[in-house]
Amino acid sequence: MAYQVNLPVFEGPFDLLYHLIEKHEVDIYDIPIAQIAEEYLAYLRQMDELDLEVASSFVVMAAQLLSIKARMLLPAPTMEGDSGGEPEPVDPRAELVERLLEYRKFKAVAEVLKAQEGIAAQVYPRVVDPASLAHLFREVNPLEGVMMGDLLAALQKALRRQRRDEMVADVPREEVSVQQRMNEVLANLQQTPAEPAPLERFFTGNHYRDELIVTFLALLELVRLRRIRLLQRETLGAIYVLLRE
Amino acid sequence: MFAQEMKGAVEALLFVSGEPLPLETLAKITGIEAGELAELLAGMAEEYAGQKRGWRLEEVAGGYRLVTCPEYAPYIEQLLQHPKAGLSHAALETLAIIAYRQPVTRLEIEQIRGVKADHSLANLLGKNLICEVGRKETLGRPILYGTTEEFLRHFGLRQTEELPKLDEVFVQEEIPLFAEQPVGDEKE
Amino acid sequence: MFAQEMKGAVEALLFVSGEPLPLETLAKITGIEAGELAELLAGMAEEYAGQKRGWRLEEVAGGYRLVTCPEYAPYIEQLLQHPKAGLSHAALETLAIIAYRQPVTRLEIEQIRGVKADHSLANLLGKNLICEVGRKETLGRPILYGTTEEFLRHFGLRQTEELPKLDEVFVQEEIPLFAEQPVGDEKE
Repeated sequence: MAYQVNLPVFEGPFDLLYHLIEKHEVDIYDIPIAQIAEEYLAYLRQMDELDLEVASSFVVMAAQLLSIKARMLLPAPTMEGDSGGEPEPVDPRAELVERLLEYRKFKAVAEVLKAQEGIAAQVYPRVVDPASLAHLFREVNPLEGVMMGDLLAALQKALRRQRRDEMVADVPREEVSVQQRMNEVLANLQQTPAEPAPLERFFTGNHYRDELIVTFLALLELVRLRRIRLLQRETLGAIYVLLRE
Repeated sequence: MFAQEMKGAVEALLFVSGEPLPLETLAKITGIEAGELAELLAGMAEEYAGQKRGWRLEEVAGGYRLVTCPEYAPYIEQLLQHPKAGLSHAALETLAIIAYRQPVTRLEIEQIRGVKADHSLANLLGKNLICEVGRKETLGRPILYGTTEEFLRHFGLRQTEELPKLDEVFVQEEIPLFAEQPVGDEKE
Repeated sequence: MFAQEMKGAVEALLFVSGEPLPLETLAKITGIEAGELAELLAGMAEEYAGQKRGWRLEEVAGGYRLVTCPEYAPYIEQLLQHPKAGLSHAALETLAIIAYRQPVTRLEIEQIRGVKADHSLANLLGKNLICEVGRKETLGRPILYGTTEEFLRHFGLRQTEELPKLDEVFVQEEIPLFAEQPVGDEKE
């Protein structure tokens, strides 16, 4: 086999089939299967450098083409038509054609997207670092609005909770699933969608280690699913949770 | 309300936000009624265009944002020195299927494209152009994918509905895939 | 060179750049001679001011940059949701425990609160409401925390001893969370 350079790259078997159909300007509804299958196989033999995953899909299509070719050599089976109706012969190529047409739509849309991408790439938004705007803001007092009573109430609550945890020995823990917790976090964030919520908000009220773990896992999962974002403006600064759109 | 000051405030808000700002957000912060605000924004867009400013106001992905005018892209590329990379053809095909068929599973994408889509999907997820939108309630509960706001931004679209209808693409775009055939084959 | 186009290019460059742009950089990219460019920039600065735009052009160390006008800071603050002044409930609890039990270690705080306190501590340290006051001479020599001057100042106290006594407070407060329990449980 001759070493061939500049072998066109095809995105998949449909892409290659199209190329062949286009090249020979044949009617998609009347594909000369024998000819196209042969060319398809010829191409396949040249592409021994492809990675296995992509190559295998090409091979599957080759088998399909050969199968269609074989069926076309046989007398056409007929579909059971309505009583009295003319039975219609089933074209072995029908399913392939349908899939090719379907694929062609998306191939065309991909071209539209590509053009659109080119246009959109010509405009640049500003890349804004929120930290660079910090100087605009008022100096904040972290204790603003906090009265001595609030401080004491907080302490009282913590002490009482400690007391309660010690006293009550056998309360069955509420089992919260990660999914459930994810929903709670999202619901909480959706109340004020544009507002970053302090991370600790989601951990308050988590008295048990496994509850904390579930919350943490839920947050990680939401980050992975790109539903939320975590922000930290400075080292050791507060971490905020923000809903992604 | 002083029109000039309000315009300044809206401009300042658009200026500091890299992301498109929804009308509601702008309305909430400035206290301007949404209809009036939309008019103000339309006026601003016209003003920028008329004054041939370096930026323009565009409506994209459900919001408004300021972006540089396309004619200055060559200058900006020199400054930023990393021209935006386009998506691969495989990624574009996968994205096209997701955009039109969302929510859609990997298997459904692969059936249309005829090849594995793992790589494209990972690529698109990494670029935040698609996201997991749920699970299909069938065997194996496969992940369902959909497009993101970033997808809209990447392609400069206001909403996915702005994309041409699937069956209209050939007619509108004149992509000569089957130039020898009459247009009629799209009727099916 | 067409003045209007060049102004647009300069505007676009200033718009996308997060950092001040040196005159030389702008000159190099646009091909405008430095003296001419400086004039153009001065003209632009005046124009923005005259039109009461949302931003202004300023010359800072290292070059030119566009920044929002200070009068719009309150709007921007709302947009970017500057972290609210208030502490989270967890942080407040931690602060309260430190105030009354100082010097106290992280472990001791966690034993009272029943949950990890790392985050609250980092938060409070960052806000300068608590500080490290030493090490406890036990295994691992854990850090001891105490409240800062800033904490005292906020509550108008001269020293931590001026904090109201715990027992007095609970009588006053009458928050009947666990009314069946004797108040005595706070004495520990």
